[in-house]
Amino acid sequence: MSRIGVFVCHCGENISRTVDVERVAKEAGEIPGVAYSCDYKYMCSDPGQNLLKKAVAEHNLDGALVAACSPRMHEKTFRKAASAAGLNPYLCEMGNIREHCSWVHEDREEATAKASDIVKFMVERVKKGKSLAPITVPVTKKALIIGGGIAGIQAALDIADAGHQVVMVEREPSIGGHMAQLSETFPTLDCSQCIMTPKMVDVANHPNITLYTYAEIEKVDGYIGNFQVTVRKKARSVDESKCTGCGVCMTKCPKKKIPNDFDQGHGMRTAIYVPFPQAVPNTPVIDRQNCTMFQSGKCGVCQKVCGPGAVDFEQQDTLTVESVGAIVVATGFKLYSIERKPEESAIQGYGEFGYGTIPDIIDGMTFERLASASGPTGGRILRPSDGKEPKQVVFIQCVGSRAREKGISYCSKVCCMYTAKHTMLYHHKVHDGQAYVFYMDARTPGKGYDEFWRRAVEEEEAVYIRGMVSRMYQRGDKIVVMGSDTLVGVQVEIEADLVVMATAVQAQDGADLLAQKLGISYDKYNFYSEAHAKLKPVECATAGIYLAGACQGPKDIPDTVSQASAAAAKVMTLFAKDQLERDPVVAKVNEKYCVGCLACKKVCPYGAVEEREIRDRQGNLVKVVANVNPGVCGGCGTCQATCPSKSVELDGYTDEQIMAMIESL
Amino acid sequence: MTPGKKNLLTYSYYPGCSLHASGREYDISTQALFKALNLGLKEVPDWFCCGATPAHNVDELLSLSLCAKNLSLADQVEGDLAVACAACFSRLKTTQHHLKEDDTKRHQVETAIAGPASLGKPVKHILEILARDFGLARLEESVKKPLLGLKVAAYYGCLLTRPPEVPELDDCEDPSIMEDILRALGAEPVKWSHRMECCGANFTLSRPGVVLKLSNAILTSAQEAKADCIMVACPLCHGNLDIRQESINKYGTPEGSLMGNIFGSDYIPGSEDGARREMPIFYVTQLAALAMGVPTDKLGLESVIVDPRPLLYEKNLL
Amino acid sequence: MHAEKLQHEFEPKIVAFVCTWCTYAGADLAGTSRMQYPANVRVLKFPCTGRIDPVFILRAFQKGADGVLVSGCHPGDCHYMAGNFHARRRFAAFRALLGFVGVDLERLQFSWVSAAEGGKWVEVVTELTEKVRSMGPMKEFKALENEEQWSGALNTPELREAFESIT
Amino acid sequence: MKNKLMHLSNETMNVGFVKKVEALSGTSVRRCFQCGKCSAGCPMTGFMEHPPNRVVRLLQLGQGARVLAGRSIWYCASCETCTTRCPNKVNLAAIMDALRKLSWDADGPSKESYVQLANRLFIENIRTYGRQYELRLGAAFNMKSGQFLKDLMLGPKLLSRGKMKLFHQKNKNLPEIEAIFNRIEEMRKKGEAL
Repeated sequence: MSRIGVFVCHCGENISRTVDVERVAKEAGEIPGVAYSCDYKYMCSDPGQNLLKKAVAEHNLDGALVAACSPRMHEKTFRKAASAAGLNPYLCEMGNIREHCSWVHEDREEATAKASDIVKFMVERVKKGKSLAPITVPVTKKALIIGGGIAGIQAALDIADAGHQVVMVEREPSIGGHMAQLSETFPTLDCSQCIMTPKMVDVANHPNITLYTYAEIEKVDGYIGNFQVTVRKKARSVDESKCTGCGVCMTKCPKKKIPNDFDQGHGMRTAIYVPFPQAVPNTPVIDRQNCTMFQSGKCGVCQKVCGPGAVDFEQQDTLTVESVGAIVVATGFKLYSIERKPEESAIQGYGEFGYGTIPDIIDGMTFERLASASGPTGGRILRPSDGKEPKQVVFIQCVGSRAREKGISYCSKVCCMYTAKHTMLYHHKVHDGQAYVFYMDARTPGKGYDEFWRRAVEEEEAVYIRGMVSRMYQRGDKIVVMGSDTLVGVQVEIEADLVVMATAVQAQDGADLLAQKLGISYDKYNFYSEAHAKLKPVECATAGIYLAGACQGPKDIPDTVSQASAAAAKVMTLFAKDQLERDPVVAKVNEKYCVGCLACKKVCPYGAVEEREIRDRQGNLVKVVANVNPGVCGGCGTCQATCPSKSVELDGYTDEQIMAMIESL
Repeated sequence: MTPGKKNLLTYSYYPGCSLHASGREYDISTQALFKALNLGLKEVPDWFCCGATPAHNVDELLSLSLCAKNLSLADQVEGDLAVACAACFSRLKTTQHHLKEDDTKRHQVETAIAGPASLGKPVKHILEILARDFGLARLEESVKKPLLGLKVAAYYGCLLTRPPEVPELDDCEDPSIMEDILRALGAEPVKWSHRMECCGANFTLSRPGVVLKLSNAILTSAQEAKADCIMVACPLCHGNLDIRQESINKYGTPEGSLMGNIFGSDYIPGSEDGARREMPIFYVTQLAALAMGVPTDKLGLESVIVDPRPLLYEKNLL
Repeated sequence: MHAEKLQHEFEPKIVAFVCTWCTYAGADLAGTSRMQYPANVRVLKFPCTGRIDPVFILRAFQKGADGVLVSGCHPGDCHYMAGNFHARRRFAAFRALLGFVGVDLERLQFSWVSAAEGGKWVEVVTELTEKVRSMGPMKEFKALENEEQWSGALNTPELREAFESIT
Repeated sequence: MKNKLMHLSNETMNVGFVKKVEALSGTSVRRCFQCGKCSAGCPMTGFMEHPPNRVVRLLQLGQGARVLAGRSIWYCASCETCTTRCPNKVNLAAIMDALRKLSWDADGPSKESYVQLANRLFIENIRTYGRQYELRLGAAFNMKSGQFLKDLMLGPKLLSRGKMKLFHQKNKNLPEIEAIFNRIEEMRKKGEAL
């Protein structure tokens, strides 16, 4: 016979106002197996916890039920108290008679009856409970950073400076990400490259950072503290260990007219190239699609001119496995392009803006490159079609964003500010030009942000027009912009020389595939989901994986850097311990009954189930059974509900416990 | 003025056009009140129109110049400049404010009046003189016949307080100077909503319909607050609330009709049956003088259109 | 102010099987928001709807429940990534089976209630309670309960020994 | 004019006009962020086709002509409520003054003639008599506006109570007033003042 203690909390008056707590305690005392029951004003208070501890000792209790608030509130508190009294913490449970009872019912009789029922079935649960011990797992104190933009760089430097090893994996040939593409940054207008490149160099030179560029994540195994990550290093065709970065290959390459992605296709590069002069590492890569050698087998000029002999046409992709304890995902964003897109695009397209067929309608990032001193125009604002300086520039905000029926309902967050910045840059560079901005709302929360926007309007003379653009078309060398000013209530028409659209910030291409490899969740826009929007904004629901920057949702640089440092801090917190403890709510296989059908393996979302062969002493195979790796098991219990022979059991939620609860009803 | 007896304070006085015409009772009662309080009041000789709203509406320079010239005329008379009309007060103060702030404008004005702009003389509204210079305590002491039981809605209108940096009379959104004076006089100021709303004085000539609409709202609000009467400190407000009260209560023709064109009215005010009780409109100086025991024939009560005397009889104040 | 409480002839017993991450938290939210709903429901917490075995539902009906509610995370929001999808497939099949054996499927409801949907929890519970109340008590499985009393006798030491001997 | 399609370009935006308004009023129209507080508190919004905030908005877009074509500016009561409450200290009352002056100078393309007429007569009165001569003002207005019977019933009441005088008052400073008018006209001719 069990000896269970039941403690009914008044929660001040929160519970006792509608529930007759004394009666609940009294009825609890009559349940078979309950050795002690009482009620108390505040169970969670110090005296309340002491009451529990004392009762455990005095009445020799082997289980405790605290009927109070939600276990989400105080389960930890009472388990700690129970543990201090020598009771196994997993034999202390909570009955929720506040959120699920006293607060939602008015009738005292009904509420009291319900509270008594809750106590009754929870007591059954405690009766059938088992003593459990927390699971410990070792921690590999090495972090993987996926993405080498400002978020990844910040997180990597923070973790590496704390003395831990860091592996950074970047898909592109150079780290730097989007921030390296920007001209100047709001709200201070300091030069993006000037503040970015030193950090890039720091990453390359840091003794604790191993940098893989032109590389992708192939596979992720393991769990918090113990991930095995397979990295695919794509064939660069240039041996990084030999290349000195002299750049002769690039000057000699005969293919010189390849649009450079870094300049949004508006600058040209060679087939062997570094994306931009300050690239880190400064090692070129051969773009095999465009290289004559790879396409026709004739050329090889780069190889001939390379002094150290670094060019290697035979190079193959290589796979490297890294063991890490934590992962920071910092894969950033991409900008929506209004070009007609394949079916999978989240946005339905903007035919009314010409689907990207009008050359002088560009996106914000292209404008950044035009305004950048290192850009294709050397920092002069010249329009793509004919290289003329535009005198009338129309900026359009919310292209793709906040257009629920076009596909994206969220606000891209950075556009209001960067458009204001663009109007300023334009005004600084083209004094007799006029900038117009079509906007729906100017959203400028942030330190110094609204002031910045107002400066664009009041001092830099940008004409802001509250309304959207319906259609744009080419007339001669002008773009006719048909918009409206809702403040006046008229249609507005502007003959623009250049149109800059603040297109939506979207998740990176392949963000969903990476999430599937990592086992983290993502929303319908492929942005990664944090564990809690407010209180766990950098953690993933999957332990040991953290988020930094725009891969989670649109973010500006200050927010990105803050989150990256926060993610680094979380990683360091994890690395502060040698062993990890976690709740023992994991599945266990009863090998005796297991028939090895492995239905559980198919449904396990964590890949925690493995096959295990049972052999006799002679080494003959007796049978194959399922085996659950407790370090990987997340504790959902799907395997147990699936198992046809009922030979898997989830600790803490066993069939026996649940049946007992149901039967007590 | 009692000969031989020295005045407590002496003021120069700019009455303004209205006080010599439609607002004559304001002038009469101001003179009587100042005499009763032993305050000197000497009218600026040959003052001329300040230009009021129409001048600054279309020609700010003209408006500033007219006021600047009047200010230099006032310099010839001893004492701070007392102004009774809120519009004149506002224009004179605005002129001082603008010309002190803006050198270009001052230079233009000085060219226009062919002489230096005189900006030094304090321009004071009657309310300011009563509540501050003379003082509320002394005012209360001087009361001979407290206005007990008289519920008064104090109406500020636009120009006494707005814009705040110009008149510097009181809080621009929640003034209390008129209520303070009323309390000192023994009357009961009521709380009401429309004490700072515009009466539409600018349109009294051109678009009386506007005046009817706006003034109607003010009268309605005062009545809802159970006021016996309204107290004003501006002849234009008075003109609208008093002279046009009968039209507000009874008449009105729809905009655009033949009748409307001929009668110049484009609004039908709210009270259909003309059942609203007539609401006497007092000048602050009339009520103050009454409380000081000035003989009733010196208050100009007979000049007012909505006869206040029945109310005063009812309250035993006559 | 209090409306006169309606007296019902029949108060159904509703058992809710909910996942701890979404619906349980959603019910907590209904509590912290002080929403009101019928007191007929008894909430049993599971880590995930994926853990809920159809047998539990049968057992609940057998043991006197007049209505059963199963509620978890919205598709795609599962804390364990896919548990609720497995649950959805399982219950789609189970419903058909239950219908086949003659249980009025109105008594069994599945729903997705997220941690943010306190209001939806109240709606779902209220609706099901009203519905089941109007249907009257569930009688179908009560006979089965008696049969099981008999079959329960299978658990004899002899049988257990025989069972244990199976490897 | 009110709903006509608006072309925006360096040519169609009359920035010069806006600069004039800003110089006359001493306030910047760009400071306005269109919160609408002015229109919310304006006693005259109901009479205007462009409420005060839209007047500023049109100026921001260099559309002075649209403003002047309407009667909004002439329906401003100069009550200063907008100026007092503006969160950006846009002196809208002064902007209205400036617009009326510019309209007045251009001999007003406005639809609103009564207010213009009243203002004109008022100022003429000052020039002629030094002080307002209300009887003449009213009579002249009624004659010129064609509203012959307007406020006719008030006349006897006012006269009988001494509130309106049959004759104007004499003023020694009349020559000086005339001189002020002349000097201002002179300055404008020379371009020394707006």
